[in-house]
Amino acid sequence: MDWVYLIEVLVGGLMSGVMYSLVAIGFVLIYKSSGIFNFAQGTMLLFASLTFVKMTENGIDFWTALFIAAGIMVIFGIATERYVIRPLANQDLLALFMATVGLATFQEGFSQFIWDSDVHGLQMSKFLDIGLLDPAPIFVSDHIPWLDILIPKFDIFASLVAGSLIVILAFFFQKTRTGLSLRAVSDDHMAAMAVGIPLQTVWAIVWAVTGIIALIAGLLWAERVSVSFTLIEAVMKALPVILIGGLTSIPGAIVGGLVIGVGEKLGEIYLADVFGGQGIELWFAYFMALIFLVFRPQGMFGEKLIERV
Amino acid sequence: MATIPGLVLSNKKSNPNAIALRYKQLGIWNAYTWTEYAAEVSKTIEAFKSNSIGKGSVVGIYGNNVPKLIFSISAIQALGAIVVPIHPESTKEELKKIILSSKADFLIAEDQQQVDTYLGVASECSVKNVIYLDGRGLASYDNSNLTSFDDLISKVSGSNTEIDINSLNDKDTAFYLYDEYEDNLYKVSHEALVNNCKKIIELNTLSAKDSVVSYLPLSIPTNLLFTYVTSMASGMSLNLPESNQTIEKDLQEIGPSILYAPSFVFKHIITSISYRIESATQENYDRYMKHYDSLMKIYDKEIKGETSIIDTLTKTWLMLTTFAPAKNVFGLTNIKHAFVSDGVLSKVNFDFFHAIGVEIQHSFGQAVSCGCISVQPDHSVSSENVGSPMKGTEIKINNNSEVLFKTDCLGDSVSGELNIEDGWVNSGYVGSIEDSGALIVEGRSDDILTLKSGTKFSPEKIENLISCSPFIKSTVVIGSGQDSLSAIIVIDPNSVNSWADRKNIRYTGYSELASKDEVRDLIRDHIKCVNEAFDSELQIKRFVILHRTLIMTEGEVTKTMGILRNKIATNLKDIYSAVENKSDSITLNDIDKLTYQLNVNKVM
Amino acid sequence: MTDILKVENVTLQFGGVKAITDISFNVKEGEICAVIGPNGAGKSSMLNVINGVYLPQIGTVTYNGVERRSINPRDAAIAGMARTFQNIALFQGMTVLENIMTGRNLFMKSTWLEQGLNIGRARKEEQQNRLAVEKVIKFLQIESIRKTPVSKLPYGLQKRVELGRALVAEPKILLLDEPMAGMNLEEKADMSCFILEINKEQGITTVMIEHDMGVVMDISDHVVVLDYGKKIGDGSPKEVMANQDVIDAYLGVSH
Amino acid sequence: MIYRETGHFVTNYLKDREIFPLKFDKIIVILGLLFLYLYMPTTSEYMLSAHVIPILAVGLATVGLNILTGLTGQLSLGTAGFMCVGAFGTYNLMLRMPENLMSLPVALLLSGIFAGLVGVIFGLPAIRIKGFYLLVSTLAAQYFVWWFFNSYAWFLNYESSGVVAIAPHMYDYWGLGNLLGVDMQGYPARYLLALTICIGLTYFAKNLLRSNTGRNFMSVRDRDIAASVMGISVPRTKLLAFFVSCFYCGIAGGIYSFLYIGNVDLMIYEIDRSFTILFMLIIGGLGSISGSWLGAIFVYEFPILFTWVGDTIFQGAFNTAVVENVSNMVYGVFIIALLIREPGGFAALWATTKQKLRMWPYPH
Repeated sequence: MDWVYLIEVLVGGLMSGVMYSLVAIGFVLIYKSSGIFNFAQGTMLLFASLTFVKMTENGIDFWTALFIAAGIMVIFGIATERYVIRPLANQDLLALFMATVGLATFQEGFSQFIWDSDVHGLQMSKFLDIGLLDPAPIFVSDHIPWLDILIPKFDIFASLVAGSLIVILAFFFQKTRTGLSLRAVSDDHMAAMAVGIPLQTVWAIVWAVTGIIALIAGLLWAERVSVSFTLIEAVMKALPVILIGGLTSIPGAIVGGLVIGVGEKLGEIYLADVFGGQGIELWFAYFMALIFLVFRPQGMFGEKLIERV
Repeated sequence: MATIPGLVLSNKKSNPNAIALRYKQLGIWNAYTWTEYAAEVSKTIEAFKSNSIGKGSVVGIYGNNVPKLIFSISAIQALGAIVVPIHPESTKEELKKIILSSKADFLIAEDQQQVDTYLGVASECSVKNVIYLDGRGLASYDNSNLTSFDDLISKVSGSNTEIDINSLNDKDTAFYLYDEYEDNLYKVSHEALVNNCKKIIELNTLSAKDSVVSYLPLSIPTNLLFTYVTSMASGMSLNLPESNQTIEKDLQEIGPSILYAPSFVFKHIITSISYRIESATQENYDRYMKHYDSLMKIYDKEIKGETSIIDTLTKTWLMLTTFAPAKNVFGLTNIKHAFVSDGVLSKVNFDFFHAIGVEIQHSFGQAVSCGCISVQPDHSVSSENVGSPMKGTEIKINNNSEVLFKTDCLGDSVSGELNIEDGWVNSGYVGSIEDSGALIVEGRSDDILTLKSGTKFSPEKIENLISCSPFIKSTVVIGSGQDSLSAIIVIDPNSVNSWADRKNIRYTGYSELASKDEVRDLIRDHIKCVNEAFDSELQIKRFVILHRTLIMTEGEVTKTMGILRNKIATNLKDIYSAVENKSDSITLNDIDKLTYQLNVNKVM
Repeated sequence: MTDILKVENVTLQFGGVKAITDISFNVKEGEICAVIGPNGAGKSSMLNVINGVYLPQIGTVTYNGVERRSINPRDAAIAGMARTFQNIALFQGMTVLENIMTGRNLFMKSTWLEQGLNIGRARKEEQQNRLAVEKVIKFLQIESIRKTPVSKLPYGLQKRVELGRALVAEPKILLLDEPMAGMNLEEKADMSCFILEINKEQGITTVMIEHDMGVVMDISDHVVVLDYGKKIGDGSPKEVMANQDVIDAYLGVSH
Repeated sequence: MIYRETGHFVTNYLKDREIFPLKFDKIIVILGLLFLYLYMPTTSEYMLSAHVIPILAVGLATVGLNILTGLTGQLSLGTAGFMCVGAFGTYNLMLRMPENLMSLPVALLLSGIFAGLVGVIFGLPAIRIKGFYLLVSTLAAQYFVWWFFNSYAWFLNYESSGVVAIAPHMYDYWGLGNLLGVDMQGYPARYLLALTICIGLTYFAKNLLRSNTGRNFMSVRDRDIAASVMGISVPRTKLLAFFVSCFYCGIAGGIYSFLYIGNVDLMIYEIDRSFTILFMLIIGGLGSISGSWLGAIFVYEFPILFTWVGDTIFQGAFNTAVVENVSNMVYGVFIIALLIREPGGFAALWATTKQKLRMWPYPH
């Protein structure tokens, strides 16, 4: 076995894992605060990046476009809480899930209706003068002579963004008042309400924050796979990630993303022949998650559910 | 053969496969044909024979309408014994009174509730044996006097013998019937009862194809006549609901063509309609009210015979869209005759029922007169009278306005003498006779109140008018020996509830609702309205809204919701004395040993 | 009378928290045994151990002479255990009738194919079991609500329906978790009557968790008192009421 | 308003559990059946091929999904995958089995069973995994099945284009067409076969729903612990739900390929279709068989109707992309609005209307 190749694959896997994690974080935020499995996460990515791309295509400069897109996502998040989630507050989680399925469908139609259904490329290097956005990969062997692998610079950039995002979120949760309320809400809705935390405000903030995360993740994904309907498909991959991670845990989302990213690459390379066909990447992540969950039904970092009767 | 068991046999012969009895049990309707009915009766006869019920026995039938009790009636009578129907909710005192004056030696009790009531008075009675139908809860009872009905039946050998009625005479006593107002027991013969019933059947052309629902106990003499005996004498099916809670639904399922009920039941139907409509959307509510008004206008024209084609078409439309479905919900769709006893319906309600095609027919009768001496014909338009005397019956009014009658279907008092004046029986009611010959009954002669000024009047007339509001369940007018009248008002929980919901009035329970100012105003407006129909002296000047309903098991009302004034005056004596003293608030020590604060409200 | 149920040295913990510590008691065939104790005393957990919802770390439960540490709840049902739950666990999407019919599922022998085609055994069973259900409906006097969705019923009636669902399974032993919680006096009286009748007339052993001491004293033959997961009293209602530990636990003497 | 229940009473328990207890309903159903069997086949070929047969196919799949998700509470996004198994199963049975042994109805039945078994395999994790976590299993099914038939060309008879047309002799039904002198490949004949299968399976589902199996399904959905305490085997019930549900989906897939489009095309069974059927289910109402049909009609017909409106009123202003996007928006709005106002979907709206008609003029 060529171990250098293996490392290259591993690094590649880790990098795409980071991309999955970025999407998964948004899922987890909402699930943790309200128990809602937000199926619209993927279309939020599409909507955010499409909005951004269309603005830049129309000559608005990068930062202004980013700012406006973020604003739209915040408004959208708050509106979602107000008009979709709040009226359904007393319904069971399945109904809320279905509502997000409806939201996703709406958003899918809406974003392509007001913009268009074309495929848009996004090259951030056109707007940002950051060395990491240079398409040429980094040759690790230039620095570590025995490690002869290539790392695309963009992957490093994505990891850095993801890393900072996590740091910011961690700070937000640990230090800010809103963050603390959010943690209280996720622990116990009733108790949080009893001590006077405005549940609906907290949810609105969560949806707004999730919108911004969707924008960031959307831009990074768009850079890799272009802005189009395929973004939604790509995001379906985030499902096994958060399920492995355990739905309620942000570290879980990260570790889950890395596991799936690496596992998928390894599977494609070492198992594809066994299955006599290419493209097992299509389903391999789900099988990994499935096998994992059979042994640990609550996911890696999820809380074990003791059913009270 | 004009005996009850004889009718079983003749029905078996003429309609062997027609449905005699239909009852709902365990969620489905079961039925007995007349053949099966007769077989059940003959089995029951054998069972009772083995328990030494025989000629001369007096047997209490104590419970709701369940098939076994229905079969028992004919079985007991076929054995030459006399049946005493007893209301399942009877108080101990009432039960004791009935048992002692009828000298009942057997009791057929429905379940634990009846057995318990009986055991409370058992030591003072000489009942030889109590046969119970439902042994539930009785396993631990140690009383050798208790026998299970099913045990008796199971010991009967399988072979079906024909019911033997050779030893019966038409003139034999069939029932002892209890009159709650008189607190007295009357005996009626097979012949009197059956012939009286045949008059009704003939008058209204009832046949075996009809069906009747009996949901009140047969201890109510009018109910016995109009449902049980009618079914026997005409061969129509008698339908029994599943339980007291399911009556409304069961009535709808059967959709009978004949309905009998005391006036309070029809009042209840009106109240239900009212509170259901109250909780509809404003739009539907308005539409219903509009339809109601046009329907009543057309009905007025119909009475005068002035209807045009447009009216007929409009009425068809109104019926189709609103009132036929409304009848359907209450199971009134197929009703051909609806007999009412124990009071009359107010004009508004009477007209409404007639307008939607439910032929309300007022009737009047007591235990002593086999349940009926007068009944309104089909398509009667007067809501005030109770009909003309039936064939073989004469009615007149004496100097004290009391109703006297003569009938060929007369019973006799068991315990005392009948109140007979020159060959006429005094009914104990006051009333008058219209020019048409129809009788108007105003109230009981015992209830007549005398004001300080010496004016005498029957409070029931005022009470009926006040109670015609859907928000008022019952009314008691008081004022004997005083200069003005007052009323105790009992609000109807259902309709007042939905009215309050509509008005966004918050409350936690019945007594809080009754004490609400808004409710007081509602009642006051209604009383003001009623007052306009009376001279100043007979107007209600003050009223008290009671914090509870009147309780049947405390003897405050009869089984047909008639007011029993004496008991109420005892139970609510604090209200009476407060009214006498003209005080504005009452501290009431109620029968539940709790104290309530009530207000005396003035009608301005 | 023989012991139908023996609980021996049962300890149950969730993570590090001990819900039940070393509890033993016996239930005689045909008796009404009340398990009482303050909130959080481990009463519900005890029932859950008995019919296999929870698996105790230590200890055994002997039921019908078979000793075991754990049982599948389904096997417990087959062996004749039926129960109700503290926070009503009715099937909210079904009517009263359907809920009680589920209690008859062990009596249904027809296959799903027969049921889907509505032929043969399936039709017959549906009728026969409906009859059994209707008898329970009559017994509990809930005829007027048989076609009502349970989610539309008030709390007291839901409790009654849940009892019906357990009863219709024709169990040997009934485990009732706070059958009278949240009821008014009249409903409590009705419920007490039902429980007594079930016990006395159908001979079904009943283990019942109840807070209302009046009810417990009235209808139970045997009382087990738990506090903080430990047994502090066991005996006839009278004996238990005289027990100093029990009095302390109920009056809240600090530990 | 039109319901007259007075005088309707039941005298045994069988009558009490009839699907259509009221005479009025019975008449409507008989008229409906006469319409579907006698009138519908005589309408245009376009009507049958573009509207009715596809609705029958997707509606049946919705009923299948309903059994799993609506009745048993097991969320599934693998519907198209199971349909795919049915379509390929039918094709390969027809292709590879001797002609005198195999006929389309039999092949449909067998491939339905096969799809059911595949469903059971992917349902196995449901024994341990609950709630949203189960999504991963049905997604695995969807993607794996699709990949599988894409990778192994044998199943497509090595057709390089990825689409294989169905040979006319496959509609032969053991020569029944020749015997009756009817063109069995024609749309009326296809329609009648699809209709009969759908009515039969809808009746079957309705029977399940009102029997012990249906109650077991619902008890697992509503409170699985209580279900197991009642003696219901939760794993067995879940697997049975997977089997029955996927059986329906498999047959629906067969109908879609054989009786509707007339070829077997992998692209039809991508995950979008799973979602479309989920929309049908949600809009129609979870747990209601008739609701599934209503939902299927709505979701299928909306884009067609919308295109028609665009063509006739706005002179073809709406291109396919617009139609698709607007349809998606409408589905989304309908789903959310229904969940808020009437969580039971169209079925509940219908039930409420019916109840209103029964109680009219009273509100309750």
